[in-house]
Amino acid sequence: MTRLAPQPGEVVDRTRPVAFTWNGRAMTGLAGDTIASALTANGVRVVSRSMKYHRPRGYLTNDYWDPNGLVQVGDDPNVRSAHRLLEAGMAVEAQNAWPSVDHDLKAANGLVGRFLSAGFYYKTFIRPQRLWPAYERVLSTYAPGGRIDLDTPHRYYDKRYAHPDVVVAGGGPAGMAAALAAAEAGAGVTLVEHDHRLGGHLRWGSDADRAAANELAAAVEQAGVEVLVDSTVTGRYQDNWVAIVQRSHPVAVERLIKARAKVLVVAPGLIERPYVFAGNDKPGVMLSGAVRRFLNLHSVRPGERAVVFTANGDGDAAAADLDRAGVEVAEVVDAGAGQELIRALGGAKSVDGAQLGDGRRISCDLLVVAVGWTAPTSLLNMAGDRPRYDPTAARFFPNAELDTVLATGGLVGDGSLDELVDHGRATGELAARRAASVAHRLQAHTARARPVEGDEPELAPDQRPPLGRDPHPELFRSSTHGMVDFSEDVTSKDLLAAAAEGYDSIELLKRYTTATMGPSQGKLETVNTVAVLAEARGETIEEVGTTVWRPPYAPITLGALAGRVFEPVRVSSIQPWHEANGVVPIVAGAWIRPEHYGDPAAEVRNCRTNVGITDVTPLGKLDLRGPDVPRLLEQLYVNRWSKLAVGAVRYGVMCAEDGVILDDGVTGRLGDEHYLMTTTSSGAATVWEWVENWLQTEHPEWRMHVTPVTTAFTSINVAGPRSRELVRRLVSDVDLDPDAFGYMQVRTGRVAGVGGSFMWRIGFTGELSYELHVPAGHGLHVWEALLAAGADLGVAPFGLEAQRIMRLEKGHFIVGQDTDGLTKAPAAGVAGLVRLDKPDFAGRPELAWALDDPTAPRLVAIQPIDPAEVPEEACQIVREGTNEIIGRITSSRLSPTLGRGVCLGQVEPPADEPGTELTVVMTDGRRVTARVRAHHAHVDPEGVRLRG
Amino acid sequence: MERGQVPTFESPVVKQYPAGVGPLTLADLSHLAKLSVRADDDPGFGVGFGASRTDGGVLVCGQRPGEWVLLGSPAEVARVSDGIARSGHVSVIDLTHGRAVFRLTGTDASAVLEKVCSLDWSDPMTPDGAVASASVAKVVCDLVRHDVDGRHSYLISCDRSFGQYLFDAILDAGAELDIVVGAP
Amino acid sequence: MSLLRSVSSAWAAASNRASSRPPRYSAAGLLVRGARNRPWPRVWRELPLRDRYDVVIVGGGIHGLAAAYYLATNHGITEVAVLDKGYLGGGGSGRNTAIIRSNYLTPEGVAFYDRSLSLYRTMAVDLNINVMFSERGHLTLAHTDAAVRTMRWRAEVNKLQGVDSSVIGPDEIKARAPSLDTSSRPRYPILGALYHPPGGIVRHDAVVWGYARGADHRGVELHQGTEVTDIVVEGGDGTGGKGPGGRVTGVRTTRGDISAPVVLNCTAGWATLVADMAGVRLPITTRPLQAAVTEPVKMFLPTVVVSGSLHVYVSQTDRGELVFGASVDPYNTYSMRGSLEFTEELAEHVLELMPGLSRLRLLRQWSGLCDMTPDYSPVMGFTPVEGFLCDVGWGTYGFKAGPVSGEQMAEAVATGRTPKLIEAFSLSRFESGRLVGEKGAAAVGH
Amino acid sequence: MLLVPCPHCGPRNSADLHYVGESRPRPDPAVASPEEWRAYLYLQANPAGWLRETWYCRAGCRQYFVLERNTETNRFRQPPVP
Repeated sequence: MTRLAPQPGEVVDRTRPVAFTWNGRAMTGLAGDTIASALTANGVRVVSRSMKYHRPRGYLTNDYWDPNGLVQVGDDPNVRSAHRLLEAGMAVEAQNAWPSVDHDLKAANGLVGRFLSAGFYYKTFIRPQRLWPAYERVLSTYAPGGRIDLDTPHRYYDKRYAHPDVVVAGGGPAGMAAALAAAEAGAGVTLVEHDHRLGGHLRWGSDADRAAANELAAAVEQAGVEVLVDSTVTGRYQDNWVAIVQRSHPVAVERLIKARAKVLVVAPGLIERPYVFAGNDKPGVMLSGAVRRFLNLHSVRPGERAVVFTANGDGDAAAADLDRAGVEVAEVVDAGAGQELIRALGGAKSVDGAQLGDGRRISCDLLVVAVGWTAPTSLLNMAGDRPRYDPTAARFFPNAELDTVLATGGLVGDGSLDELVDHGRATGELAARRAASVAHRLQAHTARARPVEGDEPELAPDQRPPLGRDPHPELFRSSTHGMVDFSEDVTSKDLLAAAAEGYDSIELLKRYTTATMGPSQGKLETVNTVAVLAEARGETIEEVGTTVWRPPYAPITLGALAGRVFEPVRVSSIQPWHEANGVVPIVAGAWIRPEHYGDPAAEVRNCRTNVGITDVTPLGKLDLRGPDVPRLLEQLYVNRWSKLAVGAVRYGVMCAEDGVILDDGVTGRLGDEHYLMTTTSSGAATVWEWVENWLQTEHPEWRMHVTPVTTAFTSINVAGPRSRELVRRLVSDVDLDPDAFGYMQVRTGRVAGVGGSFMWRIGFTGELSYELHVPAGHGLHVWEALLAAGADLGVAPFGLEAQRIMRLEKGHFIVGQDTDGLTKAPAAGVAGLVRLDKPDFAGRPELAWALDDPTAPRLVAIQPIDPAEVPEEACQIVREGTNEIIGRITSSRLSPTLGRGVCLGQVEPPADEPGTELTVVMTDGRRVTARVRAHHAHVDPEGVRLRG
Repeated sequence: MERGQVPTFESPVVKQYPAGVGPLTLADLSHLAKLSVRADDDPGFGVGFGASRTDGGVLVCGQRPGEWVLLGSPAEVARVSDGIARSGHVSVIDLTHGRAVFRLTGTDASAVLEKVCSLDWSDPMTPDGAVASASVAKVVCDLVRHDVDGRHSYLISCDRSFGQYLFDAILDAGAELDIVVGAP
Repeated sequence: MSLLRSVSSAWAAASNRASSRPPRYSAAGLLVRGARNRPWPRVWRELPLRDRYDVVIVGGGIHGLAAAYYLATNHGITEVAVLDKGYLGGGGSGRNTAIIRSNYLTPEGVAFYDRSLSLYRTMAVDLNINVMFSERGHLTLAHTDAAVRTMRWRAEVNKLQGVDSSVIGPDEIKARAPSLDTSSRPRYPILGALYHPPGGIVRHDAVVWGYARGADHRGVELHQGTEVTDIVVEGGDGTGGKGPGGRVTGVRTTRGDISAPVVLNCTAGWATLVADMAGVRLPITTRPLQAAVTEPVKMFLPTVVVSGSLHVYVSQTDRGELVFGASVDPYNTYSMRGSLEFTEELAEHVLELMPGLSRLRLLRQWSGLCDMTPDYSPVMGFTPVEGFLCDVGWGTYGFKAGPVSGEQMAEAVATGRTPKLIEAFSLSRFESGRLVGEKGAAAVGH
Repeated sequence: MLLVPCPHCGPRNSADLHYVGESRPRPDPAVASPEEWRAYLYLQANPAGWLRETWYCRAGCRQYFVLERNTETNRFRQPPVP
């Protein structure tokens, strides 16, 4: 057992043991432990295997970014074990190791490591080509990482929006001070801390550090700051759209907060940087922060005898902490004084000594390294900043802050605790003042907001005294080569070789070697990679520059990004009846519609012989009012509209400005200045916006209004030879006599007692039919009344499929199915509608030219010679005896009315001539002959039925 | 149903919910009369885009530039509608059957909304009476803050066909805050 | 014809150039060099910029490098400079999701991409670099009847042109990608899919480096960090002698002026800006396309999966990462900063398709610029300015077309004629109104 | 999420709006030559810099309006917030 005696700052609760398993072995930790501290307390040293060489790895940084600490916990892969808190019953397993993390067969790769330099795979497995798939299968078994359990349910992940004045990313001393000062200045503040507690590096520091942290944290809570721990600002996007992922939440598994921050304060502190030297990835080599967290937070002994290589106060402090905890410190190697660390000695699984620059070999099982920091400038990069390297301080610094993105803390400089807190406070005050300016501007410009007093305050100037920069030796690589990217198994030697081959810009080097591409995304590796490249090019780090840090700042689960999945669905008022009566539904856009009720062919036959009713509520409906409606209709439809009488309905085709058919439908004139336009179901929203666009941008002078009323009405089509009889039974105030209410007419009246209903006689199905539009709050009532009143007439519901069959029998095309993205009006067989005598309408020039175009494919009705053949939709039509495509079947069904296959199709001239025999290639490759018909209609081309 | 008899109004919210009492409620008010009035200039409502006003039992909302939405009982809405000045081009469209309307009431009402809508619900940005339109759980809605007895309350209306979906989506969002379905 | 004149001068120059044969990549090479600690030579040379070339290619991505490679290889034209304002392959070539396929909708599209696929198939040997072509099959899911119809349309056109595509049902889909939820759910049921066995993924960077290395070895000069600031045109109708009727005499760059009778615009994202320099207007708007990658997990997704309705495409690399893409961003911009909403929608849609992935973590997102044309087809070939050619407008499908585009553009430059394979993609179609019908299938075309 | 300064509602998330595209005058269709008409249909300026463009406030005020945005920075000409 390597648990120390109680330490003054420990966060573990010794009264609460927590049982868990490691690779199936039962172990016990303490409440407050991370998985890492619990494993270490149980004597585990090797926690993972590296990606390429399967080298044994132990904890290096002992924090979220530890490249060696990824484990599988239950169904959760790639869990950061030095960050995730231990929970009772956790099943923790090592990843990337077979058969076990202690004995991994793929470690054999390490033996041939000198041949597997970075990018080696580009240079081999080239010949023979046919073997590559086999190689690939083997290589892919080397994919690192955990495993996905495909049965993982999508649990309650959640999201919310927020509009805070100030978001502070980072709960260390500067971040806490900033949050506190901003809140005291009256700002609404959200403070986000990646770790489980506020405090940052103070938490594993001295007694005074901890006291200061506790005091600040208490003050922050007191000031009303919203504190989110175990949470991360994962990105800063356009206009301060800030993503915060909350990993600990009382209700949700995780919650993504999308905050429009008026000001973002970036205070992530610094990330300790590894040192490149031979053996630097052996278990037992740790950074100073790792050691101090083990000792001071979790009271865990990371080793028995330590060598400490230190270039700064943190290294010195680690040595002191080790000594105090009773770990023998064999040697403190002072890098600042020019002493060197050459290599870590020992076998693959543990360190057993350190070789120093003076040649001495000192035995140890813990080699502590403290050579400086990486500034995680990600959030500033996302705001457009490009960091600059300062050789004196041996790290990158932000270059220029935005007005509403401020930085504080270690990211921008060094200082005593007081200095950091002062800078944080000054930043918080500035943030609050700038947020007030932004809030004023927002409120003043927002229509619904409370009127705001006075002029917008000037953006407060930045008068913060800058933090100093402590000199620090530039220590990146020793005289030996070692690991630069631990996650990707990329060494400094690999980088030098790649640079020598010509991959000598930072981006090319990164791409070729995959350095910085692994799970820690460069947080540990970038600066060392840049340093090695600078060495290769004989340039300075500043000249080489750095790579762009891309979001997210920390990996984020797909669950959190998805949150609750909102998928709106639309239903008509009749939906409860459909569901209670055996409907087979179909999803059409957001609509759930009746596809059929068991037998679409029977539904068709019933419509053709008796009467059927179908729910067509999704049909788009636009209420048009005003004296200038006819001008709009002339503008949008290709055909003539000026002489539409009150009570009349007309079919129209709309084209886009390129002449391609956009939509079609009928529009009826309900009153002098009142029209109802119908659109296709899928085109309803597009047409509405199209109308608004014309009215607002091209013709604001037209006096008319458009209002979408699609679901203000429940729409029911009553179709079949007995439809008039059925409608007559429910309508008393409209004369249904065909002479009084003829084909393509509209009437207003009461249906089954429901006033304000429209009925129009149109015939998409080719039958005598009445389309009833009744106020939606009574739609179900009317539907049930129709069924009750027509029982003796054989009334039965029909669905979308029966409707599609009947319209195909009648030869009516469907926009988007029988037409496509290139079909102009003449090609769809409606050339006769296009009225070029109108000086202007949408698409007019293209249509004028298209009318003269003899080459465009035409839509024609087609019937296979063999009536039993029913080509599938999209079967191709080819020139006989060749594979040359001259058309395709766009719609096809077995007609229940005719007992044969009927089709619509697009065919290139001259094959569109009636009587032409076409070769249709069936999906099974057979070729069948079909004939072009003279009319689009297969059934009742004269229109006797629908005009009856 | 006898011919000529006016049937009862069917709400788009057809599911049955146990009626509850609590500090946070969602109620279905889809039966309210809704009238959209379109005009270039204010036809005498005395309220502009983004604001609302109560006229007797009718809530008059400046819903969009040139559009006012009236909410209330049919009789009251008719009374206000009859008084509209008809000079210039004015359109009056009855949307009673076209829109679902819900009322979300309670101290936590804003907390529910901020889970499903990106607008800023703070007092300065959305004071009592404020009118806006926005996406709620991915459905475009008209929203009015219309406090009741000093408690936050919002009227949310959407296209009727989305009514059931949206009602359930708001209940889902409010579940962690113990939302209950209130009486209309 | 000036182009042909330049060919003959190039022949002469090529024959004068002493070409040193580079060391070949092979396992044996790795062993020998590993054992002897002998480094590999530079993959391409670093050379001073000269003031004259026969052909200047603007854009050092796959298209530009492939054009240079085929100019040298197929036509012996080696007095060629490829200029890139950044580093080779740093634009769309390095930002795409590396999917290749040929299951297009139109006969001209199918023929074109099929040629590209065949070049990809032999690329490792041809270029002597392992581009890791993983021919793992490509599934385009259909969630609606209309989508099934479009899939069948593509399959039928493909079959007639000898391209392996078919429509398969949910059971076979499940067998090919067990992580997909093929149950009959209410919202986005998987009704069928277009299955295209030859589709797959390639290591995109290796393709760039392979063409660069191949072109360099044949005498082409590659100049990184060299930004073209102007194209010099004489005799044109527009201001400064640019525009239709003019002819190209060279380019100005941040590293000096170059005279050249032929300038080839192979840029993506900046195609209109480069064409503007010559006074040529293009039917293009620039939109970012975003992509993202997850942390690695053990292999579970053996094919490429695309859903047009859900705007998502996904594949798992040999490294175990899931690579995702979506459709282009909703507004024009040259900014390449990613958005949060892209990742949110992506996650929603991926979990809709594969509900078991909620614990998978997104590691990195990025974006690249796409030049969108009105008909989702490229603009290739000659322009109204003599000597100025374009290979642009590649939308979201430029990577898969790289090899064939280079090959065809090289032929156009060398012969002065538009090759048949790219006739349908000429700029003049936007004047005659004869657009290509690819739009129907390309809502998400990966 | 881009914040679009709707002149009616105030600043709104771009997800609430529909991007229409570059604002261009429509030629007179009665007299436009094929070249002019197709230039209107297909050729856009696509500048890297300031662009005049049309947006539709789909989820909000349902108004079409023209704004100027820099396509390299995505900043609008009127001071965006924040």
